[in-house]
Amino acid sequence: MRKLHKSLQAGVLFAAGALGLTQGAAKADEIVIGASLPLSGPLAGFGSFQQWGYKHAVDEVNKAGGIAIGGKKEMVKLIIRDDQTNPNLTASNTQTLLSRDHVVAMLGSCTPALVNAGALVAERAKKPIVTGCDPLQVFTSVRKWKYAWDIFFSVPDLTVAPFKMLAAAGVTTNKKLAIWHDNGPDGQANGKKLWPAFAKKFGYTVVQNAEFPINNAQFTSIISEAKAKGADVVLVDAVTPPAVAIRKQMASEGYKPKVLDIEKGAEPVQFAQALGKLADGVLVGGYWDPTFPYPGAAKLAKDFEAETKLTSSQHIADSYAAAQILLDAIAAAGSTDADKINAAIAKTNKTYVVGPIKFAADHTATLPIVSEQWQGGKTVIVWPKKAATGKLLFPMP
Amino acid sequence: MPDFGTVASAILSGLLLGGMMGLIALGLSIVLGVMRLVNLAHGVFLVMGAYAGLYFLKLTGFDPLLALPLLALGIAALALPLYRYLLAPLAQRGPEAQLMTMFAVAIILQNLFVFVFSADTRSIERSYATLPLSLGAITVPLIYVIGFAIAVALILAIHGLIAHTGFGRDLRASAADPAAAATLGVNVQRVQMLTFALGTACAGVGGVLIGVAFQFSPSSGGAYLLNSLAIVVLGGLGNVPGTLAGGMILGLLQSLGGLTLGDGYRDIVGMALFLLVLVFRPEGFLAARRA
Amino acid sequence: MRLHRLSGDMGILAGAFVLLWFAPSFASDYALQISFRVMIYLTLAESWNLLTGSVGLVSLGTASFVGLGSYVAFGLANHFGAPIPVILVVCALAGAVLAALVSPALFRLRGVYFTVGTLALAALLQLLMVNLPTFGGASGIFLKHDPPPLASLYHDALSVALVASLAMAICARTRISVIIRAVRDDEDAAAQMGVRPYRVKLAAFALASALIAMAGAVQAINLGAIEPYGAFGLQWTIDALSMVIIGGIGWRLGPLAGVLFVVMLGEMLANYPEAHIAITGVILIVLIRFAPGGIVGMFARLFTRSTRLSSP
Amino acid sequence: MNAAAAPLLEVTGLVKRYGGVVAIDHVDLQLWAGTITGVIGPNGAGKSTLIGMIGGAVTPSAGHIRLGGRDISRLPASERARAGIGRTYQIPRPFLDMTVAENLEVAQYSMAPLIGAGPARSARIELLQLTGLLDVAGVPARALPLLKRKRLEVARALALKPRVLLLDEVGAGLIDSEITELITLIQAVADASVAIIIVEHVLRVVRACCARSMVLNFGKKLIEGPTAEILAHDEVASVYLGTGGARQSAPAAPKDEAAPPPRDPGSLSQLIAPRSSAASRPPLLELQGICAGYGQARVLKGIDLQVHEGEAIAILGANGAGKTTLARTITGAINPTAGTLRIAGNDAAGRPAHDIAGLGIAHCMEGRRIFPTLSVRDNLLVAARRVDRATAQQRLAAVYELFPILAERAAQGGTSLSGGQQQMLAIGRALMARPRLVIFDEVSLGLAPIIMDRLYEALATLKAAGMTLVIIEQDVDRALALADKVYVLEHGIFGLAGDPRDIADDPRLRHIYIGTAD
Repeated sequence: MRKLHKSLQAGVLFAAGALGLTQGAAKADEIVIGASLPLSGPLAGFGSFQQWGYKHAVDEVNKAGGIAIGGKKEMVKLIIRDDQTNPNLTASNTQTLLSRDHVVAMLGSCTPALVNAGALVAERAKKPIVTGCDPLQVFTSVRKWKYAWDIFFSVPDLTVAPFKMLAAAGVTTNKKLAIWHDNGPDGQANGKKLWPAFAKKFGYTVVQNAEFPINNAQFTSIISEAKAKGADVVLVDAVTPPAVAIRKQMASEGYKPKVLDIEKGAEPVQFAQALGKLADGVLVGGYWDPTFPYPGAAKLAKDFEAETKLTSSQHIADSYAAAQILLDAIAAAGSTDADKINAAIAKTNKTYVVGPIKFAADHTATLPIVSEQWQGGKTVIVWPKKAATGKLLFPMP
Repeated sequence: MPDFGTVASAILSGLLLGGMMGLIALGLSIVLGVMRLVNLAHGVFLVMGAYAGLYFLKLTGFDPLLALPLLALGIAALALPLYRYLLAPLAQRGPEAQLMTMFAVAIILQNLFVFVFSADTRSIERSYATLPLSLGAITVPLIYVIGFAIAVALILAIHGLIAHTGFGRDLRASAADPAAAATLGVNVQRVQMLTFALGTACAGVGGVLIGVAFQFSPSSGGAYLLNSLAIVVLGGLGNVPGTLAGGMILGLLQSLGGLTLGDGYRDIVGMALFLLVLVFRPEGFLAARRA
Repeated sequence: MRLHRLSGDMGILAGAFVLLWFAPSFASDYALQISFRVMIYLTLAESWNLLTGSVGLVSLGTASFVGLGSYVAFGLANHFGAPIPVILVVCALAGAVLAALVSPALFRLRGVYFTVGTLALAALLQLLMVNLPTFGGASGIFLKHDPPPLASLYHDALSVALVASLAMAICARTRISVIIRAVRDDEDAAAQMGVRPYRVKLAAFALASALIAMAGAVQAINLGAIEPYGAFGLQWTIDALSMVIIGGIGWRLGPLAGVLFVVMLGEMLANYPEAHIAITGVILIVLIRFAPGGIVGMFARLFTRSTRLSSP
Repeated sequence: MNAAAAPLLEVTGLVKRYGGVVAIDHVDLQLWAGTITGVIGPNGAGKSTLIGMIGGAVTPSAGHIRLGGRDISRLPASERARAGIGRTYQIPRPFLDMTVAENLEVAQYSMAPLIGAGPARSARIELLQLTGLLDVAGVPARALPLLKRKRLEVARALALKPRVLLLDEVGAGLIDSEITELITLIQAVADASVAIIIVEHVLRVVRACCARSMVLNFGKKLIEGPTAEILAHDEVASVYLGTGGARQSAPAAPKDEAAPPPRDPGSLSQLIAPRSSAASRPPLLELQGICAGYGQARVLKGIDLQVHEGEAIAILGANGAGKTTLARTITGAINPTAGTLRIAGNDAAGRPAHDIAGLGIAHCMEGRRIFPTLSVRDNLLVAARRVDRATAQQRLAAVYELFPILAERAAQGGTSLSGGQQQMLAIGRALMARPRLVIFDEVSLGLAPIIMDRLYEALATLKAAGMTLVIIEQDVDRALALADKVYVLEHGIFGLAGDPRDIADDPRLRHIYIGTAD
């Protein structure tokens, strides 16, 4: 009995001590912002790009002397926690950053599940959060936001892009369309609703609509069915690992449609690195490229490549821009008061590295979509014409 | 309704892929049989094998499938210190301690892979990995056939090793009654160490095959671990030919499930089948064939 | 004598409960956040310790019931506007019912087969939720109304944890413990003595599942959004298991010690996000190797009298 | 016994098949309250299967079991227990981490969950008193020696307040004085409301307790009647004891098992290591002040022992005296906590078991420990280490010559053999290492007398061929007949040592080993 009592006491003391240790002692003259990112787990790839984008924006501001709060320049401190690609952890990380580190605002995680989990916590705590990496329609479907802001592409823009691109290029196909999509949130939205609707509008016949688990590796039956049905155009929504498997197995099944568009999965450079020549001709929608005519676009990619010795990705741009928007808003507010910052974010009207940003009433800012195509290990913008950096390779080799 | 060619191709590729899965599961099975350890790091060892194959190709330019014996030896050699310094000291402590230790090894290695190789999806790029093999209306990827052949050859070799050699006898004796085996002069720790290395090598070789046929990233291991567990149960613990058959049955049924219910239900069919077998034949579907 | 010990436990629990109940009025938001997390994990860990440490059923199915609780809670809140106490009661029932439904299949399995069976159950439920559009598919479901404030959620979590601890105290300190240990030690011999092992295991499984489902419900309401990968994620299972092993499996205070240790460790390492998981892994290996009975086992060796529920 | 009254337990046409093997073949049995019935028969006759079917651990293939008129044939074990059937296990299965009292609580609380703590306690005390366990009520069952574990088995069964009590081999493994105690206990337990079945090899128990008995052979009821008549019956003697001229007429045991060992020990040289030639050689095995135990429990408290080449040593002692611990310490299964252990002059203390086997010590383990997943042949070959294929084959041939039945069953699974055959396999396996010394640990335990004879003949043959033997036995007579020197273990030390003839006559043996004369 006494032992039990002692142990309980010891436990409470231990807990109290540990809590004391972990209380982050924020310096008085610092502006603390926080982010929870997937630095491990399946989305670790995205997380590392975002981490660089966030840090880069903060570093630049600090190099320039910080932000003036009430007339006094203060440095910005960015605290990043790993959520291991687990929404439960994104939520608890955000809670901790708000309550322990007293961050004045948050930057978002990546993909709807993680972003929404963090945003809901921030919203309840009435602290602003600026994020990318969450398709706008998914973001707005959660609730009417007061403190969360999203800069990303609009889902219909992305899904319609292949159709518009094909129409603009004036190429002929048999108008038979195969749709393959994973059963994740965007896969289901694109594959089940949006693509079939646009196909009808643009005069395509959907000859196959196949759904597969997010991390599927085996696509031979899907592929051979599309092949048997003679689809010239294949639209795919999948993350990178299955995207690589799909492209490989299409080749090994001897299936060569004229057009292959793989959303999400074909976007990172690892897709092309994993596939080599097979990547050539694969189309993917994008929302940013270093060639975009926006201030700092080319430099951002150059800085990333110089610093990390890795190939850049569009994910450095929306994260960098999201952080800049937040930092600009803090500067504009001249205060660390959440509501003042939030009001300043709402007033954002400036051209960032991703293009002109002005938030709509539903707290979203839309990034324009381009169609890109892998050609010789690099992406070339093939649509729309005003952004194009190369010619469409048709049919796919 | 899909046509004959689609169905036949799906069935055949399911069987072939199942054979490769059988090899991966065999590694899990022998470690489970001899050490009573569900090796939670098995999937991560598979990923390690895939990276080994990738960097072997990058550094030497030689085809990793031709160098499989070398790669297998290398990966087995990495398993030895893990056994010696992490598992052996826990031998007397029941299965949970070793289980949790291997879980910890798995998360450490996975983290290490992210750190060293980045979280990118990789693939071992070989030209033959994307060639089709057609037989009338049936088309399967050539790499499936190659992978299947390698997997079956290795499974048969391991079967021969376990059923017909002195080491295999020691292995079976250690699995059945380690204390009695030790008293008869069997160095049980050495047998366990070699078994662990062999199991790890199976995962590693499977990883090279997966790397060539599909793709991988640091977090790919989990799905293969779960699949392997299903196959081990399906084939019966410690039943080497059963493991091959179990893998092929699972591959076949997943293909059929995908064809009939839609591919979204592939894994569900596998899991449901796995549970059914567990419930009705917990000793394994094919356990009756066990010697 | 045993009842005497039970009343002692009850006293401590009641005291701790009352003390902790008023925490929101003096503790910081951060302390409250951490306490909330501790309460949720404590419920999972106590339940896992009951199943594995006491009854000997090594389960890897914790996530099944966390997910079940999450989805049932959202259904009740969104469609019926049910208040939280009602949600908790229904979730507990749902957990017990699911346990009862799957137990005829799972209890045919012994040893490692039971373990992989529970693992497969969690995987199957997750895959089903991903593929069934009725439950929101892979996108999941959002809570229609704002969740209650933290202090209120904290009280819910505290109450669930109290129920879990009370149940465990009863299981450990009354004559029930003798029956439970008999089933764990030798099921056949227990049956020969009139114990109905199936019922005992079912009762423990249903109780643990009900508690886990309640914890899942509170956690889901706290999140405000659920989807299958997070709600049925293997991470829940691994967390519960590693916390109990670190704390000391089979020990009465093992779950509490493990939860406190892991939560604190996570907080301390959070500032090193890149290495966080790897360091956790190293600490796990070292603890397993050098503290076989977990933290509590280590401390118990320093005392002569032990509060051991039963040996592992 | 009132034959007119309905029987308390009625078994009709009971059958149990395992695959193609019929373990119990249409057995009928009737029990009345207040009676004690003995069931005897050779190993493998199906005695334990019968008990298992009545107790509910084994499901019958056909037939019915009625308790007080109610058909219980398909009920699970727990429901049978609740209906009033209590059983003990041949090898006690107490809940090891519970105290003796808690072991009884399991039965009490499962039968009556709401029983008051006071009444439960007094009922427990009464039971503990009856079974002589009161002084160890608070001791964990793990710490109990075999006799007390057997008593605990009986106490647990009685805590159910059974109407039928099944006692499975309660005498096995006990020494004479302990058996006397058990008989007293059984007689104390018997009362007018309980029907008791005793399955037993130890005929003394049956003779003393059972008015009626039945004999099982090959799953069939051979004969049933008053115990004295049964035991006097010729056929029973031939079946069970393997004695007398009836041997040819009855299938006492398969012929091959009973065949005498080869008279020519020539081939045995394959299995026995040659003696070293050095004149002043050290003892083959030498122990000085060896202490060992498990955790806190010290079992061996300073053992000195020397075994020279060609000697046959017998180590005797009651259960719990430390015999098997001594064997395990010599073979490296546990490490001594103090003392020196030398094998042919090499320090061997603390070396792993496989190293000690490499030094030429073989251990024929208690409980046989046959590998079930290995064939008979592979079971043997495991022990032939670091030899080429031809040598292994020669040794195999020599073992087959010693035990021809093993050659016939070479390809079968190791545990598909009968108990006696498995013991032969265990002996053969120990010899396959061509050891310098073999420790035989309780080779005769649980075997029918005829098989015991056969095994001891084999040991005698080995001794004659020059093998060094350490025999650990409870059976005093057999061990004394074979050994050159005898050591008697008592409470972890040798209480007595010397020439077998002297020991046999030594009054101290009676004191140490059998207990006081009364």
